[in-house]
Amino acid sequence: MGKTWAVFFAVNMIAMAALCFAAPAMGMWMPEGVSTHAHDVDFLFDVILWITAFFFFLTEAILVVFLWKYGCGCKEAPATGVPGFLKPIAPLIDTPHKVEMAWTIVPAAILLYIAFAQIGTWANVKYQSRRQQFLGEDKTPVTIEVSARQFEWRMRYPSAERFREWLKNPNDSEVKKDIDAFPRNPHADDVHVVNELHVFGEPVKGPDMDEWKGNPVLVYLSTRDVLHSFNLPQFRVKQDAVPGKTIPVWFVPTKPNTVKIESGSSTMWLDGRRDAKGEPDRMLIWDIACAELCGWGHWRMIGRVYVHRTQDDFLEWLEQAGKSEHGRTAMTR
Amino acid sequence: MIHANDEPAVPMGLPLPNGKLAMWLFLVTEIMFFTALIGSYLIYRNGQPTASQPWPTPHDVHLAEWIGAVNTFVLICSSLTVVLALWSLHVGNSKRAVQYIGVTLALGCVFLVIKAYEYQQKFAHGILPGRVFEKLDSPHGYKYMRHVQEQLEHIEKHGGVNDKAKKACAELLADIRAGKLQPKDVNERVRGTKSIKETNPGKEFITTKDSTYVDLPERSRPKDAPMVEGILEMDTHAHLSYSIPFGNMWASCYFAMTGFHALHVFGGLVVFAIMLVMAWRGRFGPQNAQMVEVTGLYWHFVDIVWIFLFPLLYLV
Amino acid sequence: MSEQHHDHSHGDHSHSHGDHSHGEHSHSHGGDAHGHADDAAAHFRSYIAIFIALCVFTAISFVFNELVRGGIISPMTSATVIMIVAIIKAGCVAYIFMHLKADWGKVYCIMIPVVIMCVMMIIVFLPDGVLGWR
Amino acid sequence: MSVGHPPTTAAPAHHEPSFLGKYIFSTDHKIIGMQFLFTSIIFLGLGGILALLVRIQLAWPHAEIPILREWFVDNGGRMTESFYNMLFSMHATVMIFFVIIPFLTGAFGNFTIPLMIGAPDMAFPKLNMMSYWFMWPAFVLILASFYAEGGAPAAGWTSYPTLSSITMPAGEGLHSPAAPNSGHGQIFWLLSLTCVGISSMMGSVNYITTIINMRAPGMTLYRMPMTIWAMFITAILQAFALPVLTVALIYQSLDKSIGTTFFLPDGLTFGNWSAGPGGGQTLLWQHLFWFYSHPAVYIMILPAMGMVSDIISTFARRPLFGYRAMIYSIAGIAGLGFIVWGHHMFQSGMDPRLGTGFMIATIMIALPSAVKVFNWLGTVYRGDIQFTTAMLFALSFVALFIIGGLSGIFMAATPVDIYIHDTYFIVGHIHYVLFTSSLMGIFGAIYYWFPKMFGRFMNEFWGKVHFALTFVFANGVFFPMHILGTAGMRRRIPDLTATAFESPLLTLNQVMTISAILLGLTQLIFLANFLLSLFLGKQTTERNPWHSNTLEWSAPTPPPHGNFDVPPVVYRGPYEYGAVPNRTEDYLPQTLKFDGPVPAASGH
Repeated sequence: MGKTWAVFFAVNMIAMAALCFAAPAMGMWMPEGVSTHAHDVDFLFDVILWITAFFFFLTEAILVVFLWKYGCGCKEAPATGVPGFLKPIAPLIDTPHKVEMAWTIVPAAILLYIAFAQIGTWANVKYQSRRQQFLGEDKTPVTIEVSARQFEWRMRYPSAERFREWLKNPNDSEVKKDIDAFPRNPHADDVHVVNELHVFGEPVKGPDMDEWKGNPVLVYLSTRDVLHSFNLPQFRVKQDAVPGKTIPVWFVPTKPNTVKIESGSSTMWLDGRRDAKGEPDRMLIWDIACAELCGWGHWRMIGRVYVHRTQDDFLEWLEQAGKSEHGRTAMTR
Repeated sequence: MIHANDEPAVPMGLPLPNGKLAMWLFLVTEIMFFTALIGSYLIYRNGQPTASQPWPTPHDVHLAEWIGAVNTFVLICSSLTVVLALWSLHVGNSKRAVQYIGVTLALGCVFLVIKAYEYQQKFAHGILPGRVFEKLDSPHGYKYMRHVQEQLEHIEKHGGVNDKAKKACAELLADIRAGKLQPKDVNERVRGTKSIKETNPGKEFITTKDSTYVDLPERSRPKDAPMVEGILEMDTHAHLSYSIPFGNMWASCYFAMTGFHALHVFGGLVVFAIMLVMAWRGRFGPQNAQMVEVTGLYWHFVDIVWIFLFPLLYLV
Repeated sequence: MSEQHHDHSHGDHSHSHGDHSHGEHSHSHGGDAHGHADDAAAHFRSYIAIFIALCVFTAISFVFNELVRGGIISPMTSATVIMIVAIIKAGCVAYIFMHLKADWGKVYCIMIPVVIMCVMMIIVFLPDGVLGWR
Repeated sequence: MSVGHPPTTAAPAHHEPSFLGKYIFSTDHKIIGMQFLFTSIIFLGLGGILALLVRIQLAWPHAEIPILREWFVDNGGRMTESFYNMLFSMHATVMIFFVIIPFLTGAFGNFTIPLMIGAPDMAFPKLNMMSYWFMWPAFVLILASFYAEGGAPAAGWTSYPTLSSITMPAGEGLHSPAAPNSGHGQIFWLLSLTCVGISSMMGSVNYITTIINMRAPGMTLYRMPMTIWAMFITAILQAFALPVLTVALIYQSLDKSIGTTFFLPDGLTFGNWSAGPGGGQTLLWQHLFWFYSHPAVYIMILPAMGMVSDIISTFARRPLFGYRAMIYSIAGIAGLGFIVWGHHMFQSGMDPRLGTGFMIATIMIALPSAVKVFNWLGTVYRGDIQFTTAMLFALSFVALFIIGGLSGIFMAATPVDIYIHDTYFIVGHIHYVLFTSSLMGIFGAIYYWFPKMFGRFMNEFWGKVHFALTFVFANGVFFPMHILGTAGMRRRIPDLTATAFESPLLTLNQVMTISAILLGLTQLIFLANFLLSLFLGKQTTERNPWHSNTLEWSAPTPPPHGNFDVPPVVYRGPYEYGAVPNRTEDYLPQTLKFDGPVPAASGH
């Protein structure tokens, strides 16, 4: 009887572990991270995953072995001459303190390691004081005010002209002040877009191959009605938009997903593509999926992130968006 | 291996009667309850208000400090009488104890009556959650102006202010009807700028030629703007609304905190009334000492809550 | 402990305590009959003393508040004094009126956590309300 | 000075109460416990049905559901999003406030506390009755909310403002511009939870007083069974945390009804409608709510831990390993539990520096949980495990709590939480803790104490069938949730085909839903077994069928009003199982006066 149940527990546990191992192969795992801090987040996830997996196997194995060994029907001969299935107290129990100390201190050390390993990454992406340093002092971030509402994301960009000015003098204190004041200081020529987050990067020549470097992005996040959550899974970015507050969010993309396609007189920017000719790639479609329940339309409050390959592409898009009608820049839907 | 035998059957538990222990535990939950009330009040008060848009002062919201102080005194007295009631029972004087309980009940009622008077003042001035005018930019400002216009028309028809104020009211009404005024101007002429210094101690003042006033956004004006004598400064009893930044939040907190405190006072009074009924029927004596003690614990706690509410709402 | 052997069909807790002439004195030091009168008088005096102290403290906080209006002290000073006075008043009421003087040894294990919890809760709330993003 | 008296020997005589007095308005803790038990089982059914509807919608988002089709004619026969939001909101509310908490503290707290400490009843039997009857307004209100205009609340069980609390200006009704369900139904919800809170508060004060002051002679604190320790600490958690939730609930009710703005900031705009002046703080609701609801998570697991400790020790025939360590770890979980609420709010806009502090505290709370797991394993070591149904459920608690505990570490880590916050990972985690741990513990406790409660056994064969199927299907539903979360699937969405990263997960969702339906059907076995055993089960012939040490087994079966025919006196700790010379049984009841060496006192 005992052995049956031991096997029952073991089979279930193994099945679950197997599912964990099989899931990545079936394409059900974290999507590729495409921001500079995504690697850190994924690394910490993996650290915790391996540590917890180890303890999962350890404890479940111990449980199964004990069930196998000490289940009824497999009892040892009584050693003390008392009747029944009685047997003497295990020597281990006589000195439980040592065991207990061990299994308190070892997990404590591991847990403290886990806790302190997290702080750096967390500070980089959330602490106000780290923002400049993390994004690069001499870079002009793409500054966007994202205002959430039921059930869409409204983005406000500086005009192409203003943004060009910023790009020219990234270290100028006036520019820095202007960027800081962006959410409180709307201009008439600001560019308004719905559900589209356009950012950019620039190809650079690396030491041995061509690389692509993203330009930092600074999002001022607010909402005018209920809680929403600005969730870019591929970028490992998530931040609730809180009524009454404007919360800065920042990240640096590491991969472009948008190509410029000129067909006749019109220019289009399509996401989900590696190059102008290639087929669309689902892995390159990056959604902004609201992650905080915000009402009946919560599930379909979805935007897209467009990472332009070059600064010029982006500026051209920005110019055109500034000219075109409100919210009509989306080329992909 | 230990030998765990031959232990005498010792009585277990704390040397506290169940009722008293349970009351202390209940007070723990009450402490957490009022901590949440007071804690959130502190956050509202210190969170959003800024130097330019401060939390209302007692004067802004028609709150008289001395009334709060009197109420504090009343509750302290009742705390003393209830502990003396218990003391009287211990020294065997049940009759005296009943008298003390009667006094406690009376003092509690006095507290509630004073509280009710205060509430009535708030109702009369419309300082109620969700009904205070805060913002004067449109569209709230125009709502405010319309509201004042209605109030002025009421005054025009039924009077209710002194002569000096009546003239100012008529002028203001005429100006509003003529469409000459912005909501901010209306607010200034209702509220005035003279008394602001007195009622905003410690705030930054901008001194002008003939007056000083605190720089509040609703009242922020050029530095050389002339002083305005408001209608409310001419007649403090005029029923005219004015803008109170964070007035709604203040009213929400005030009514929530004092309301729940008053409910607790009322609960205590019910128990005291029951005791008096018991005494009247001749069923009250030294055997009720624990009842008095437990109720007393509760009553003192209610007193302690007020000891914190008074400075937080009226003084600081 | 005596409760379980009482008939709890009249389960009112105020009755449940057996020996009234002794048990109710849990707030007094000795609890025994001797020195009863002295004890009682001492208690009476302490109650009156605390009452007077409370009145004085109330007056102090009121006066400090008025001093601010007169511009004699800063609002910060007065707020600090007033809050300290409030805490002292609460302490007086709890210590003497609520007999914590005698019962502290029995209820401290409830009271200390709750006080810690109160202070901690407010402190932890503050950064969000006060220092957070506007 | 001392209020303790030596016990009198004669139990007081009781007149036999009428049926109404005995079963409806009973002040007997056992009857009140059973009242909680039955209502919890009914609500378990309701919550389960809601959950199945959620699962069906998730697996086949575009299908017309046979029965519901008639309700949604306007929507082309498909479930509306508002209805879906209502389903999961009410599923969580019902399961947490009307199933798990009443099961643990209501049913088993009431039944076990006086029996296991050797008291004739609770300290305040009438208060105890009130605490059950205060649940009834809550029951009525929560059920009424389904029929309220706009439907039951759909803002999640967390009911975050402003979605939940915005209404039209004061005096213009309760309609919410944010969501149709956030009007009248939300008010019912708030009032209902307030009633639950009052009930729980009465209960907790009563429990603490009873455990402190009503223990049988000799029952020192360190001789109390783990169940009692867990109930004790749970009651303390409730006493500390509940008032804070009550304040939050009252504030939100006022926001909705009379126009206060505690949780409503300035400048809210819904469509073309702009709300009046605010000044409140949205995040404060989350702080107040989680200040209660995080400890509530422990309220929902600690009693189960205590009961499982008792069951494992009994059926492993071994002293509970590290008895004191178990107590300290429960106390540690409770203490730390009060400073970790912020981990629900890492991405909420809370000051991130607070997040760091909360993270460290949260990760450290895994430590006492780990100690408990190791101690259970140590208890099984060298035991003589009897695989009764109760024991199987208890063992599955241990096996699956490990998963729930370990998955918690992911969310506790702030950067990792950025990714998995509000995904199915957290859904998987909470179901591992609440279903496969708490509910498994509850099932175990039902099978364990059923003979004492009703004088009959539950059917062991069908019990084991119930266990095996529950175990398999529960894992089949809840384990894949971790995978879904890792793939980024958001929680609280009715349709996952809207985004590129979620749509490939549909197949797995369908597998889970089938598993969930089977899990639901499995519970019918339990229901049948429970109801039939009430009347047809094998009768217990002895007081102590499991050969257990704790006091309740020394009372008659079922225990009469007043519980014990002989007032018990306690001579030893509760876990002295094992070989004893000169004794033919391998257990030493707490009431047994026994000369000679006894098994190692647990945890010394």
